[in-house]
Amino acid sequence: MSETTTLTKKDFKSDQDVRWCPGCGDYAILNAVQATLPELGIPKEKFAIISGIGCSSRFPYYMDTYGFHTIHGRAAAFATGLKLTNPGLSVWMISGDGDSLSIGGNHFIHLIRRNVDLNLLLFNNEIYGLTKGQYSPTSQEGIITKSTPYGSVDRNFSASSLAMGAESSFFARAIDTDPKYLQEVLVRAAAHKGTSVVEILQNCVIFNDKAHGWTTERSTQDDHQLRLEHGKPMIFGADKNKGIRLNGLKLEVVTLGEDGITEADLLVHDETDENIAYFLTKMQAPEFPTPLGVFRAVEAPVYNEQVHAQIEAIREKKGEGSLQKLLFSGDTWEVKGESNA
Amino acid sequence: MSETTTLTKKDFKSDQDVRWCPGCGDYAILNAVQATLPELGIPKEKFAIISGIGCSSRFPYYMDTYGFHTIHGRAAAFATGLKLTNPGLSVWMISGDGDSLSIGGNHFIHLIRRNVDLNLLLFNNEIYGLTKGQYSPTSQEGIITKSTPYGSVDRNFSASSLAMGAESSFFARAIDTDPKYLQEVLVRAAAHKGTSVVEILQNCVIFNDKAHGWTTERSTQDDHQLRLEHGKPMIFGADKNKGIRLNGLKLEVVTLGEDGITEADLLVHDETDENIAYFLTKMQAPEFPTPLGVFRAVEAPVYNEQVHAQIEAIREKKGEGSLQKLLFSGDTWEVKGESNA
Amino acid sequence: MTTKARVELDRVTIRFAGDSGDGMQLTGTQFTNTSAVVGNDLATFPDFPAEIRAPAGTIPGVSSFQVQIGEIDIHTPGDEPDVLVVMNPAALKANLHTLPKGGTIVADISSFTKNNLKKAGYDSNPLEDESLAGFHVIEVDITKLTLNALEELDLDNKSKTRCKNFCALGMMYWMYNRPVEPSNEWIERKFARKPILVEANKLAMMAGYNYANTTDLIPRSFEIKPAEIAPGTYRSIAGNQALAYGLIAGSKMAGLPLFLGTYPITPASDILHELSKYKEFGVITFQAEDEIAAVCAAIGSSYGGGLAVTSTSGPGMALKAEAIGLAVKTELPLVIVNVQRAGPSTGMPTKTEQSDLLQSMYGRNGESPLCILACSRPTDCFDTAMEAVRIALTFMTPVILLSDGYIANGSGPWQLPDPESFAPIQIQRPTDPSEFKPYQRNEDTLARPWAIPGMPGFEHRIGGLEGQQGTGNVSYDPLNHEKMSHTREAKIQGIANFIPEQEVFGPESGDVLVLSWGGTYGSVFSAVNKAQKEGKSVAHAHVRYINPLPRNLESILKNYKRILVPELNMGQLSRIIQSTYGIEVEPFNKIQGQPFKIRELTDAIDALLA
Amino acid sequence: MTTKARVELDRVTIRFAGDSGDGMQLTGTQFTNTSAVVGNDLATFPDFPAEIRAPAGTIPGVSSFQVQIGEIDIHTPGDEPDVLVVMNPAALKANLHTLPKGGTIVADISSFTKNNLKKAGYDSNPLEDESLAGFHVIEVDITKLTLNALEELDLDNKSKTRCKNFCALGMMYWMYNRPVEPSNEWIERKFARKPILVEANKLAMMAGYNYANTTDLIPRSFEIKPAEIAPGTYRSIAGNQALAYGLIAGSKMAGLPLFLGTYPITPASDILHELSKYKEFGVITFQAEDEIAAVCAAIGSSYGGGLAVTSTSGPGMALKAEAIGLAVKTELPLVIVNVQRAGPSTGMPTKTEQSDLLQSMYGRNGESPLCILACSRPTDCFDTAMEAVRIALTFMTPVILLSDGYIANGSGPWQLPDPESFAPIQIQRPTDPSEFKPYQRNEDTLARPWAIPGMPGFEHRIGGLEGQQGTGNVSYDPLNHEKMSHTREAKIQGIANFIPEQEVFGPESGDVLVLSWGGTYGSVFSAVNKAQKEGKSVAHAHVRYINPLPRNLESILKNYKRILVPELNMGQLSRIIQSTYGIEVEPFNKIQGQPFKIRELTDAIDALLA
Ligand SMILES: Cc1ncc(C[n+]2csc(CCOP(=O)(O)OP(=O)(O)O)c2C)c(N)n1
Ligand SMILES: Cc1ncc(C[n+]2csc(CCOP(=O)(O)OP(=O)(O)O)c2C)c(N)n1
Ligand code: SF4
Ligand code: SF4
Ligand SMILES: [Mg+2]
Ligand SMILES: [Mg+2]
Repeated sequence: MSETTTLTKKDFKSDQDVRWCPGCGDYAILNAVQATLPELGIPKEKFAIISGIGCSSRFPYYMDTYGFHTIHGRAAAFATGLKLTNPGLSVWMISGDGDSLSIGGNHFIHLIRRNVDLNLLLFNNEIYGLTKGQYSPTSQEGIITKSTPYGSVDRNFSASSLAMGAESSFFARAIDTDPKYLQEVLVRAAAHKGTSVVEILQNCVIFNDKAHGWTTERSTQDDHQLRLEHGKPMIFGADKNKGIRLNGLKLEVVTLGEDGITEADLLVHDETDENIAYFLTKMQAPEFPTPLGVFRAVEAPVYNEQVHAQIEAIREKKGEGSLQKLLFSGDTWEVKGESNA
Repeated sequence: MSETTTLTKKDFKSDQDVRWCPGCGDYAILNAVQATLPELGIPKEKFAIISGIGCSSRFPYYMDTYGFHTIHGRAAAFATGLKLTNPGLSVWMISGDGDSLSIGGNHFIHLIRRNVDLNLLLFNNEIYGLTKGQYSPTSQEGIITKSTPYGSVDRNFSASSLAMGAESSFFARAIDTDPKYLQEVLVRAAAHKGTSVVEILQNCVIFNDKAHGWTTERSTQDDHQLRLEHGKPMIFGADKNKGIRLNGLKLEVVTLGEDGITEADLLVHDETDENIAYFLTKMQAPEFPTPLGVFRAVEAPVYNEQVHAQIEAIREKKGEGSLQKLLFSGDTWEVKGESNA
Repeated sequence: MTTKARVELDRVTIRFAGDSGDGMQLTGTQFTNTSAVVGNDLATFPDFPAEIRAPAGTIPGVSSFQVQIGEIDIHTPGDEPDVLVVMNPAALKANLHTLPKGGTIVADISSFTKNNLKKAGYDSNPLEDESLAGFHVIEVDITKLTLNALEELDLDNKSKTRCKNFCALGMMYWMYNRPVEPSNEWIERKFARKPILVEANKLAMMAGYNYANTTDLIPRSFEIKPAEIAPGTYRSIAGNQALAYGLIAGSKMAGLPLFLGTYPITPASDILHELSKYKEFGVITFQAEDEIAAVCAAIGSSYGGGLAVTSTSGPGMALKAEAIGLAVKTELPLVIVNVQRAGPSTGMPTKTEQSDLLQSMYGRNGESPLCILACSRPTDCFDTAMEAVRIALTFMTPVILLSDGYIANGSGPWQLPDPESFAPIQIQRPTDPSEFKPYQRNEDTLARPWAIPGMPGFEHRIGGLEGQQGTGNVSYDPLNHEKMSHTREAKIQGIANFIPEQEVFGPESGDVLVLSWGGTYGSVFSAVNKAQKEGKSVAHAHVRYINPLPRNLESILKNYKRILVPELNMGQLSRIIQSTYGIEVEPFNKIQGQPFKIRELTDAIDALLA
Repeated sequence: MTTKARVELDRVTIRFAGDSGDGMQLTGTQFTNTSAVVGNDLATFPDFPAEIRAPAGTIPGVSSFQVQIGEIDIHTPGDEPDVLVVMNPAALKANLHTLPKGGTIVADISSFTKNNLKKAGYDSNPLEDESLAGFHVIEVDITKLTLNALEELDLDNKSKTRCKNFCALGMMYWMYNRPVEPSNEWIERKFARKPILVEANKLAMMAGYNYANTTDLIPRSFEIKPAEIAPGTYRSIAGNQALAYGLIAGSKMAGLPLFLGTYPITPASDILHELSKYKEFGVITFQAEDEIAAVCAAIGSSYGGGLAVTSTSGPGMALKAEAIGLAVKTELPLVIVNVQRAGPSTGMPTKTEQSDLLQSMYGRNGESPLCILACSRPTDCFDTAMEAVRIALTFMTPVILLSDGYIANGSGPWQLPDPESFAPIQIQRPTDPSEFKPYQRNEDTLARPWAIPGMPGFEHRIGGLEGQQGTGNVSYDPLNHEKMSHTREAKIQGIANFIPEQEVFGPESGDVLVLSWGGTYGSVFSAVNKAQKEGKSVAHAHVRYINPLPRNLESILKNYKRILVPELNMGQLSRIIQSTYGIEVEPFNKIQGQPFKIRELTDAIDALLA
């Protein structure tokens, strides 16, 4: 499609001025998406960006594509209906940790269960930004927020673990501080058939600054991030000398060279192995580095394809439906003209 | 509490006649619960049974305890508010696969995340019974139901996998066809501090008969059920000669004796190992037997306890709140009596 | 064939009652269809127990089916049966109060065992004590009759006994002089795969037929001549099915794929069941995880260019409120079907009511106007559903389509329309990208243009925040908000210029106008009809369009001394009329989960006239 | 100290406007509190931008705070400012239209840079072109003033510049002759941990104060004498905070632990923030996963014996509808707070409106009556919240408590009540298990007894299905349903016998009665007051109780020729009045997300009188 190959980042910028707090991680993500979409070889009019409510969900207004800023927590359902009706679209869902994991948790797991073919960008800043700073289901326990002046006593859970529980066919994690890497991940997500969940660790400078600092802090990031590569052993660290080893049913961090440990001993990442992805979701700082990249990318039946395949199969058999046939089906009877006096 | 030790099954039967279809698995479950509660040494008035909507959710009407038949999918939220306000109660939540995994999915995962101290009995008949037979999120793909005359194309998910995704502290599975075993599991659930999820494979004779037939069929049940025992190797089969072995990150069924396999090679069940529980959720028929019993029982912070501990700590420090102090706090000023002419 | 006397009737009402397991719904349906085939007019009322199948033999387990057939126009299933067929004591106990003295009872005595009597709460056998004095009781051992008839067949007794409902049906066929052929054919189709059951049910039916013919218990048979019905092809159809057909027809006429986002709920589920059968029409039925996802998916479909529908009942309607508000603000076409049931809360799911009207009008945050239509009869569900589709697409608005459990499950003969006669439904697609603004309205309809994802050059954003006139860009400007609020309201009220004027049945002015809506049509029409025949000055206006109301309604209302507004709620249309026109009306409310009886309405009318 | 002239005023309105980052809300609050301390009556109106902080210097980023102070009674923040303090061009552009000709503008010229002018959309500098002709402009380089004053301090420039709002505050203090001490004390408390900031802000404030005193730009200062205020202890309080206090007081008086089940939403979140601070009162604040869980948890708490509250705004209210219906059916006490905002759908979250009244009345499936109260002023939120608790517990019913963004964020001086004077709230606990029936009602209130889990011998079941009178057992009996429906309605309407009669301000009969509700109290009262002073025959009735309405309201309405009903919606109370009493009223509606100006109301009154 010639017109698409000529698309540039600029083509995806809308005329609305971007309104996030200065320093918000959302800016970098917006940039990364605007830089990625032109690369996908998809005509601009085929992109639809569906969001819920939250700072992150203002996203569609800044994209010069079709966009729908819906209601809080329900974007997954809107996107599902849209994709089912208009399967030719490239659907991108934008949501926050509150939007998708709190009020939208049910739609989140059912979207993943059905494996609808779309890309879900989950902006996880571990806080409710738009409502000015209450804790979210991903906020650290003990966190002091507007609604927890004495510290939260709510156990948090993780998007990755929940997604695996719903049998996610594609899950990846990226960070707002590394847009290049984010773009790579976005390209992978776009390529995957099914629901591609991309958790983006995003910084809310105003209400939860540095929530991901341990992972993103420049000086220590190499030691605190594990960049996953399919088919490669899990190695990380500034000196590339740390690795992840499987010991029975437990993971552990080991140092290459120390007591004879070699790359051969390390766990090799396999995106197609659902169990490895599960273990990645259990890697918690500070014991483990934060895994980034594609946790899992497996083939699974795609809901919207199945729905249309079934319709097509039946049309094959029965032919296009006819109103005449429909109405006159079942037990009918004739009433003759002449009266029955 | 002397009066409680004298409680009998009969004390828990209400005066309402039980109204389920003849042959419904719910009868056996009702019986098991009525047989279990008197054993727990808890005064009758301290039991509260909270249900959603569904055939299974009619349960409270048949128990001569406090009971609340609420609305569809929300029982977990009602039960949470009840337990927070009235922590001395023994709260039992009754729900169906539609009630807790479809409309109630969000409350299900957040209940488990918070780890509220209550027992959730999930009647999984893989169908919407009360509305006369539409498929549910646990129904087998391809199933023909009122709403899927051509077969369902909806990917299903499992209560166990979802519960693990939400980091369940206690998950067990039982079947309506073995009430004795169900009672044992119920006692374990009651003993656990936190949210105890008990998935009960229940038969809907009318709309999804024998959905669990593969597991429950008398003639083959020994070969198709794995009864979990903490600290014991995973052995099953009519001749007790089959077992589960861990091979790298994969489970496999092996036969004791064959090519030198002994009990020592088998995976030993450990309720306190969260990873084993994960693998159990992945065991699917017909390749694997259906695991029954306690998948996981781990200690985790209990939400209602944390909430009250925080309140108590603050009361310790500040003393019981005083209205006088509250109103007169902040910047106040006096307006004197005499006019200012 | 028969030697007995035959009496002519202009109408008769029969109620079949038995245990949920006895197949009374089927029996009633068979009698209904056969009567339709012989040309009677008719109306039916299936009355289910609460959802769950209660223990056999108990009162809550009783299921009944009432049908009125006639040579004259029939608009209701009849206030009360002339004949009550009961298959067990519980059925008798649960239904006797509906039978007037002098009525006929046909009872299967074999089921009147000690045990069954006890389950039904009888201390003594009503067939033996005096309690049925004043009724004409026909005692038949239907079970024995059936078993004898099937003696030869190699079939277990249980299966044989299951045929007894056809035995009862056979008796009724003889009593009311109906042919057995239609049911024979149905049996053959139904059990095509089990020939033995074909034979069994046919034999059972004939056994009943012949027994009725020969026994002295039944002295005479009755004749109900065909009614004066417009010539044409007919079928009998239930409201939910007709509604589903109307949606399919609407999608055909608009040339848009039909998308149903729904979650099962009594009594709306049949719409899902029905639509899921028609994949050859490209219908997508999405059984969502809950009602919120259902309506949101539908709105997503609408945004994507589909003909979007969501169906539910009261409690589900409440859950959809927030999302419907978004459809109002974004002005996307959407049909929201609410098959009403008795509330509040879970209420009585299997019982009918009209108590969600004000929820439909006002059950959203903010000023959130939309269009509301109501179906009046099972067959009218087809037309009104098509009309809802037309309005939603023409005016780019959500439309709430109100039905109720009574017409949803009830059925009537439907004169099949000619699909060729359906008018196509126009869509407003913008054509010139350079001119395009998402909220640039059509001057007549005030509808905004419908550009859908995939159309090059029309990329735009919409959402739930207030938007600027024309562009739709987010705007907090105070005057813009006021302007948009008034425009949204004006668009809905403007629909009144495009819909037919309200029709009145009866005198153009007079003492009483009965103003009704929804599923009460049949009983109200019959009551007014009766009053008119008695020379009373009474007219009837039945509104299909509730928001906006027909443009001529106010002037109509002013032509009568009193306005009677009968509703199966506590006076919801009455409130709307009073607050809209400042005209005083006389509410007549019934809130029992049951339809109006004609007599109740007749009394109310007479009370006003007195 | 000053040598300049001092002019006496009876009232003045000042609007502080600047970038969200400029701390205008703080500045306004300081000026307010200090004015309160010197004994003025006052009212405030904070006007926030949309939720997200917009780019610095842009119009959407402008935040303003208006306060009216006076020697006379003050009931509103003033229609328009006398003085407009602007910290940047955007603030000027966004607020100039509110300033009448002749008004005073105080502008920080240092911020009028090319760049900032562009961001604000100015082509030329309004301070230099003619566009401010007719205004009295005071140009001050507040930034420079501040920096100079803080020269000595070892603090980065950014932090120094941040003190400029206190410099502006200082100028206003001098102009209106207020003491600086209260703010000094506040600064000391606030920055106790950062002494350098204490010094910086104090210095900045004094710099402004002295500059105003010395510069010729400001020729005179003004004096506003203390108002005639009832003696007592006062504090200034915002509506949401007062509402939270009222709930705590209610829980104390009832002796029940307070449970708040909620989910954050603008503009209701502050109720959660406030209540989460008071754990020493045993308050449990449950931030649920969504609004549905929030209200359900609250109902669960109520079932368990807690004083249950759920708080939200419009969209969240829609989500709670189904569960509220369950509370209605099960007759459990529950307070539902809806801090209204502009709709429909997401609407304008930070703007005020009164458009959820009909949703409160009818936004549930089935006939689902409950009690509705509305707060009239920030301080009234305390009393009305306590009243809501009393009614919920006395009548075993959900109570919807309506507030709005205007009074929720606005504040006023509150004469602190004596907690000793609060009446205890009685709970209906059954005492005799053998007599106990869950739906056995109290003859006066029709309330059912409240037995809670843990009470031996009172074990019982409740639920959403229709229940039998007395026992509450599930019942599908038609007449029982009718009876229960009427009883539920009668219970709510019966509350009218227990609440005070409606009071009227002004003549008992006359030409016009202005009937208002909710947050419009201040403006309506002031407008009526003005009309009365002008000798017009106008009275004011402001209803706190909307369902049921006060028992004497109908007769009151009949005493006036015309009824004016001003509302910040499209006429919702008007509809209720017309449909309830059949009395015609004159709706006066504004739907701009902004409160009424007194003048708008005055004009409306005069139009009716003309
Ligand atoms: C039904 C409803 N409930 C609550 C809100 C208020 N609200 C808007 S966004 C939001 C949460 C925002 O947090 P998140 O989803 O993490 O997005 P973020 O702002 O952090 O990007 C809330 C509670 C709403 N708009 N609608
Ligand atoms: C809000 C709402 N939506 C839908 C329904 C209809 N409904 C009642 S129970 C049910 C599902 C029942 O299935 P399940 O939870 O598995 O319970 P079961 O009957 O199988 O025991 C549905 C859809 C309802 N009562 N309320
Ligand atoms: S509040 Fe936080 S998340 Fe929202 S825009 Fe500001 S920085 Fe970003
Ligand atoms: S429908 Fe199924 S689940 Fe419901 S009562 Fe009958 S058998 Fe049990
Ligand atoms: Mg967030
Ligand atoms: Mg089920």
